[in-house]
Amino acid sequence: MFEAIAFYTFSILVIGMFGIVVFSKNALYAMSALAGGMIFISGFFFLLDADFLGVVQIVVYTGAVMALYAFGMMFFDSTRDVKENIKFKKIIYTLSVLSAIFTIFILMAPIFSTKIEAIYPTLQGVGNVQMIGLILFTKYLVPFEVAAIMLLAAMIAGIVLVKVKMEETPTNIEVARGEK
Amino acid sequence: MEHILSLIVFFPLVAVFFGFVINKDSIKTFGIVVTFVEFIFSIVLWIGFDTNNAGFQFVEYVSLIKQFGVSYYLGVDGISLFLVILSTFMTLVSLIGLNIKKDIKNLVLTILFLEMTLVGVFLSLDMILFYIFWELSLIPMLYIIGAWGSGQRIYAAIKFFLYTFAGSALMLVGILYLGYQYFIATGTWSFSIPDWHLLVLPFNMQLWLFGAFFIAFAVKVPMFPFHTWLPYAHGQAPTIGSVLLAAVMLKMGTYAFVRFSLPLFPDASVYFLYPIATIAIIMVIYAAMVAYAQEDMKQVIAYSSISHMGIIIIGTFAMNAEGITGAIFLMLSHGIVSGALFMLVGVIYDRRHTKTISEFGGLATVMPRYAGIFGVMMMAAVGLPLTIGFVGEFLSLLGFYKVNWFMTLLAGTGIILGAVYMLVLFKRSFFGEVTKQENRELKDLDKREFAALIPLVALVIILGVYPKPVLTTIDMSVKKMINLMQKKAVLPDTRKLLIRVNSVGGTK
Amino acid sequence: MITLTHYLTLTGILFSLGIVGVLRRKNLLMLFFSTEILLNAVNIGFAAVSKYYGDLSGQIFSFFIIAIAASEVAVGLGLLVLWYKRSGTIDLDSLQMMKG
Amino acid sequence: MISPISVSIDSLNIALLAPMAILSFGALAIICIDLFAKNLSKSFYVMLTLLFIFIDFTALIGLNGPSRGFFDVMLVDGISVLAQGIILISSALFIITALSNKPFKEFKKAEYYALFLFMIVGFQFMVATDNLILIFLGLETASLSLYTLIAMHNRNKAFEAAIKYFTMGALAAGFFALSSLVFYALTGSVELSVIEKVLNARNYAPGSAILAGIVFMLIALGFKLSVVPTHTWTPDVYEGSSAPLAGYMSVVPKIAGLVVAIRFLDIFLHAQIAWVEDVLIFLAVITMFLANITALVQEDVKRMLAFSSIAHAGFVLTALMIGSTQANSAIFLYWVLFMFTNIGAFTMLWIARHKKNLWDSRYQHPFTKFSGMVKVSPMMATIMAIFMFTLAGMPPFSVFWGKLYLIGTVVDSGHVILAVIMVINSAIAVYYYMKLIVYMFLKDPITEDGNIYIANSSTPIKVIVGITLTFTIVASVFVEPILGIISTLMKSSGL
Amino acid sequence: MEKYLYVALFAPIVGSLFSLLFTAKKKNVITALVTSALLLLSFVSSLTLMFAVYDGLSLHVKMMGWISAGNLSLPFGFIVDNVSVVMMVTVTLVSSVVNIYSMGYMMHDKGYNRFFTYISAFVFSMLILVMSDNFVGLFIGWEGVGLCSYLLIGFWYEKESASWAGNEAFIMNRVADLGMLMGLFLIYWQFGTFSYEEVFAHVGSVNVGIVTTIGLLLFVGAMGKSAQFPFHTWLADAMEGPTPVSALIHAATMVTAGVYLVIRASDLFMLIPEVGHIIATLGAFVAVFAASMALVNRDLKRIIAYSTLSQLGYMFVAAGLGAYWIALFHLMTHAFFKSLLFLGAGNVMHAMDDELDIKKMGGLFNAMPYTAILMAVGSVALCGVYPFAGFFSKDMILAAAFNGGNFYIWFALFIGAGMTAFYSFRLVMLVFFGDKVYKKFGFHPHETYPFVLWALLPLGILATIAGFFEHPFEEFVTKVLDKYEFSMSHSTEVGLIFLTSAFVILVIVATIYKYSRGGFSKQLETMPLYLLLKNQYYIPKLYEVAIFKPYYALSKFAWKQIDVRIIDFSVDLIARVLYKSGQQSRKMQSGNLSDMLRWMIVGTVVLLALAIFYRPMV
Repeated sequence: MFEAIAFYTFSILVIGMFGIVVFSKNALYAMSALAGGMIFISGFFFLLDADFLGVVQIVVYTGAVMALYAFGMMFFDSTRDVKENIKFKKIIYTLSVLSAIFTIFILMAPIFSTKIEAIYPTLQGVGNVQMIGLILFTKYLVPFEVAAIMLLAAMIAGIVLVKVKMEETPTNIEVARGEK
Repeated sequence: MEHILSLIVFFPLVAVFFGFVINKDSIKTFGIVVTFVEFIFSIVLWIGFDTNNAGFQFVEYVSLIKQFGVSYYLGVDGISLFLVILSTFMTLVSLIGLNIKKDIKNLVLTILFLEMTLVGVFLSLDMILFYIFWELSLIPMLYIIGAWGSGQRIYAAIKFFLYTFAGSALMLVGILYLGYQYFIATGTWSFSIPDWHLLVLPFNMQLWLFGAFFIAFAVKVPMFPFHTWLPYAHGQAPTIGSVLLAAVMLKMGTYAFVRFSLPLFPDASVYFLYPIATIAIIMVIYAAMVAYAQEDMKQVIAYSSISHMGIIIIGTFAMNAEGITGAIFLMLSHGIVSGALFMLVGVIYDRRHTKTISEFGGLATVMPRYAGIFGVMMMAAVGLPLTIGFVGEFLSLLGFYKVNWFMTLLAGTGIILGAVYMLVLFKRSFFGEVTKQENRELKDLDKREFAALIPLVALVIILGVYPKPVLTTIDMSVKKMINLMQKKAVLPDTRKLLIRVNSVGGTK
Repeated sequence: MITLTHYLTLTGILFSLGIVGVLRRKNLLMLFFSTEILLNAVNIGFAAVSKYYGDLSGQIFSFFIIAIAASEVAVGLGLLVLWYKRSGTIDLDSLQMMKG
Repeated sequence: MISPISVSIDSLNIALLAPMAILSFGALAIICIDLFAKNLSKSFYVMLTLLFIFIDFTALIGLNGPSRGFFDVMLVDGISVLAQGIILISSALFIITALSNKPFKEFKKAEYYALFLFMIVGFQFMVATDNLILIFLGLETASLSLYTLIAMHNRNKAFEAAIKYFTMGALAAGFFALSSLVFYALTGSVELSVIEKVLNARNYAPGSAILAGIVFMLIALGFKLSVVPTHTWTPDVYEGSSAPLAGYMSVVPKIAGLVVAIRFLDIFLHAQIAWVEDVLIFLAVITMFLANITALVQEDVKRMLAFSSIAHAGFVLTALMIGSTQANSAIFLYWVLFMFTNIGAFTMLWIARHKKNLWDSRYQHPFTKFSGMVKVSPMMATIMAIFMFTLAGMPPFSVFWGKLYLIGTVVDSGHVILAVIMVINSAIAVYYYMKLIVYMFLKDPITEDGNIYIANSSTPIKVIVGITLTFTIVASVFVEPILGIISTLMKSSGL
Repeated sequence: MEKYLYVALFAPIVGSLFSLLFTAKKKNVITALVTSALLLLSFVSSLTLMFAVYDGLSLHVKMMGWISAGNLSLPFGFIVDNVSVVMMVTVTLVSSVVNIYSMGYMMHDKGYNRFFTYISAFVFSMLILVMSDNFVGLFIGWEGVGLCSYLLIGFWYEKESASWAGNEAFIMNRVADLGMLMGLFLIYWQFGTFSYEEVFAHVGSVNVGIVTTIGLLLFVGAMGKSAQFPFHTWLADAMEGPTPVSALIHAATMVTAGVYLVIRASDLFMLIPEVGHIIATLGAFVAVFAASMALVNRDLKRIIAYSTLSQLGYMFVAAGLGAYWIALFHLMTHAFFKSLLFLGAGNVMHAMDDELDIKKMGGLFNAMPYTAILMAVGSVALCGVYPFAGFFSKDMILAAAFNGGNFYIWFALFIGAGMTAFYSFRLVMLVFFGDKVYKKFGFHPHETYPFVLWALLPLGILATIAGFFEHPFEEFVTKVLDKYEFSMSHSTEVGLIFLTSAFVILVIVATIYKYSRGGFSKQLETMPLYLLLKNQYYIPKLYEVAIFKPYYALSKFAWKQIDVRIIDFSVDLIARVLYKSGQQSRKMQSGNLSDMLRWMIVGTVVLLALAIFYRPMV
């Protein structure tokens, strides 16, 4: 019962938050809603006995990612309402509806099997974090290291990109716009 | 003598590499020397050719991709021997007659490259190798037409290239499919033609494969209604391009019919005999009519080529030794004659920079020698006996008569209509008073032009009077091929037809 | 009783929301937000399936997806900053130099 | 409670990891060197990178046959080795082009080389596993590095390209994740081998879900392979990035994507799900057609080549659909041959790179730029023409053999109509390749100055062109051994 | 004797090649001398051969192989027998005379050397035609003479009408040649050979239908060469050529090739009397038809040309009725007197500065008496007045027609004979007698060179006396050809001869009387019949309107409409459609990131829809 209440509550909250992210005209609202949504998602993780994930979700997403976004936001000065010139609305609506229907239709179907044995079963009495650690450093050692490389690369990339000096004046862009 | 075929194929290519370092001023002489040596090689080939052996001779075989059955496989028989000689000879002659100063080095090297591909097409016994040369020959011709042509040259060059390339696209599928059939039948891949000759294909498959090959060949020949690239290509190409195009490249299509379509798909060939003959008749008559209506000298000859190719097709699909031998001989004769005619038009074009017939008139008065040679070639083109043109045309029609007399009659109208457009062309440009001031000052043929044309005239007469050594050599291989067709035919009707058209007597 | 289907349905809804965002957003930053939603939606699914099967692979996958999302943000924001410095806007209609 | 786990070093099969480890070490080394010694010459970095790639290659050569390691996460089989080989060779060819005549800022930065090496590592991981997680990680590592490499070209167009590529990549990543989720939900595993087993056991039901999973994966991989309709980034990104990088992108990410696609689709092709075949044929055909007809109207050579590489991908897709050993061999043969030619062609554009756009405000290499090139720079024109003819599948140059084998495979599998469509497409394609040749050979020169066409050339780049050209021309000789190697490796990996 | 054969055959071509060297050079008498000498040599050799043949020789040589393919093995073979040798002698004799004559006639022509080249080449071709031992060899000569005829008709190529006439002659002959070629094909596939000997040996054992077809097809060829209706128009137009050419080619030799063919293939035609009947009927028709056109024509040469046509009709009657030796005999005598007439006409033209209108002449007898005499002799011979050559041969034909019971043919020929008499003497009267109209037009006629006249003398003599060789000739040629048996009584024959002769002489006298009184009134010229005849029954016009112009229009249509508008257009259309669709598909690349993402999602949605709704049969 508790699970159901929690699920529905979180669901509504998350959908609402993400709805704001998608439909809001204000970037700040959108970002705040996104951050909120992330936090509520961690609620699901806790519900699903994935404590470690829940923590990571809050720390990484809400802590790091959203902070990054916030910094970016400051840089872009996006407190104003965003004017979006949306064309072909009908197409967008059709596509949105269709993709939603198909995706949900497929995921709603009972696709899971009951006969499957877990390959890396959760052991009774062992904490989630412990289990994760165990698997992460045996089975998923290589992916873990690759993730490290990826993060390193992303870091270097971020630094390099921001460091880039301007070579061309923005006139080309003006020209390109003028052509329209 | 063991590797003479490789030598013949690749000697011009090697020469191209040497040619890169040669100075512009000497490149034409270089080209002539190379093509002359090449011509000598081909003559040596003829001398060494065993005229009692109907099979492939001087065979060279190197496996290229074993797994996939692709090999480097060359050989020559009576059918291809003279087409090789024709290629080397016409290249030589056209180079002698060359009168272009612009980018001469590129041109000469391109022509040498072209020569390699032409010879390669006729000597390849591996289908993939054949396809390689077949496609490769388009590149130099594209360059020649596009770079040295006139007016609409780029349009003409692109049209030529795309049309022929697209045409042969389906053939590639056909080749691969046949290779696969061979694989199914024997467990090994092979694209070699002698191997394929052993392959007996079911009738339905023959039909499809015949169709796939047909389009490629038909575009090349060119057969109605795939012919429209030809007038453009000829109209815009420089003289040397037209000469090689008409003299050798068109023959690739008809050669391929003889070499592949007939022996590989005997039943389909017989099945499609009448439709193809109908197309050929349309070619003969229709092209002759269109030629008659032309206002440009070169276009007349271009369309006349189509008309003559129609006769070649008729002869090929006569399915008897007379017709096929005649068709092959007609390929040679048309090569020489149309080549010569294009050179002749080139001569006047060099002087007047126009090919419009109405610009001329009375040329016989100012350029009698030119008119004489033109006249000889014209007569050869209309198939006057004792010129080279008669033998092939006569044999082709003779052969087809056994298949169907009425169609032969229709195709035979080619000799009338051919006379119509040729004589009218001759009359309009050579006869009458000299009306244009520019034409009064024209110079008759110079030494260079003579040197190029006289051998052609000589050949036209010599082979017209004594074609026998050539004919017997061709005939031998053709008979072998017809035997093969009879053996391979899966339908009794096919065999019956082959026996009927190859025997004398009992005509209705 | 909340079953796996509930969670997967939620995943579908959230994923679709993300798609809708991708479809209609013209502001690059907010477009990036939408892609985050996509990944988060999948994360819920993984965690749910993981629970259902009692298998940890799903959680591990989620874990790595979070890492990937973080790296993407780093690179994406870098690019965005760069573009903003150039053009003074992060509207994606400004990215129209190349077309055709 | 957890019992202690003991793992023997042998069972890890460290050799499998060695190639990636070497490059990762190399990347770190480059960064460290940069910390201590500033202003090192770019030739130093290039050579260092080349050195690491070489070592990597030697480490790779020892590997063959399918072997797993690191708790079965790593899977190095024949196609993996082949793909890694192709990736490394292209990388080596690419990095040398950095030694251009004109200075470019990105090549002065150590980060460029580090990111480049990271990218290779990412691709190598991507092909050396059948675990979706590792595939995803490899993919992202490589992609993120690649986005940066593009952006580092430091032109407005480069940024635009990087952002477009990145955004679409992010969406594709979402689809990849969703597809993984679907299969995880279906089978409880993220390893392709297990997925296959479980699906087999479940008799491939429920159909819709499996197909949906395939769809999401197709979109995600299709993005990498530039399959219609996820191909839209390709021309813009190629146009925005530097020429050699564009050439690199048309080869390496695609081969990595192809390997994943081969592994993934193999499951369903084995099960003979007709839907997969049909959809792949459908995608291949529209990819070929759309790319080809759009390429017809391009005004810029680089953009034309972009569409051409989409079309080539469509070509290869047909073999993907067949999924036999022969077909997979055909893919690799085609790709090896295509690699040399395409890199050669893009390098030629790189050589012709100059500071300002001279003939078009937008394009660096409009067709008009090459007008009459044969008159002012005959050698260059001829080489370029050979590359164009090769891409067009003109015999006897390299790609022709690939095309031949590929179409042969398609014919063997009984898809004759598809083969016909393929050849029709290659006939259409001839037009746009020929357009460049027409400009180069048949039009009058636009400039007297032949140097404009070799403004950026240097000896190393010439060597690259020489290597690719040689390979392209005398491919007839190489095809047999290459095909031998490919077939051996392919058979050993049982695909 | 073989060497005589080769000498006779190749001497002319040697002469031709020799003078070919000079064609582009200035006039050089040596060409004329050499060719004349060689033609004479050929004549002498032919004569020698004739005597040898008379002594029983029959020469059959195979010089060398020519074509061999499949079952066909075709050599260059030559045969000298009683028939061919007659032709050889006739041809070489007339050609020698013409050649010598031309030395004077062409004296001032700038194409002097060229002329002799052509003439000798013609003789060579003609000899091949008559000497060949197979049908294809005959066809070689057949085409060869056609070519030379073309070249010689169009000899004065500056003249539009000349080159047009040349083309007409060549093309019309080609039409007929096609028929002949078809006949040859049929022969080959029936007999497996082209050799006369073998074909005739087996012809009896072959289905009559096939033989009939062969006969008809061969006759189509003969019709073209001998300008029988409806191919007759070229011959009149061929008069554009120099007059010696008309004499040699278009009177004495080439046009009779058709008759020769029928005679040569008599073994074949004998089996198919129905075809023979058709030939005879057509011949009779042409005899009258052509003569009627000659009645009103004012062109000196055309009159003689129509007369030639008419006489060819006579020959075909004989040949068609199986009286082969008579046909051959008339062929020979006709050669003599007709070439004589033409050459005489040439003299007149020369004197009159190439004026051809006989109404502008008159009273030329004083100026050129020898020519007038020679032409009168020729005319009398043509009319068939005893004892001139024409009498014997022509009356024999009439007799043969009567004998076969074909009275309508006989009657036609009888009328034709009357017409012949009329137009011949109309011509003689208008040209040589009466008022000297030419003075009005400022001509100064004069007699030609003596050597020219001397050269004509042999012809004049032969035209006079050749008839007396009737019996030796019959005996000579019937060794090869079938004898023709007259079944009617001798008295009927004599009666017929008297009837015809009387009629002819009556007409002649009447003509002379009428024209010495100033001829017919002008009003006659407005009569419809006159106009019909004057316009040659409107047949040339008909050809122009019904064949030439439509053909040209159709050709233009084929080119401009079908080739360019339809075929080429549809080819280009494919390219254009592709290019246009490229421009459309290009719009997909809008460059806008949103659109790119949307395309991606469109793809997803479409594929998902397929995943859900599309279930292929496995």
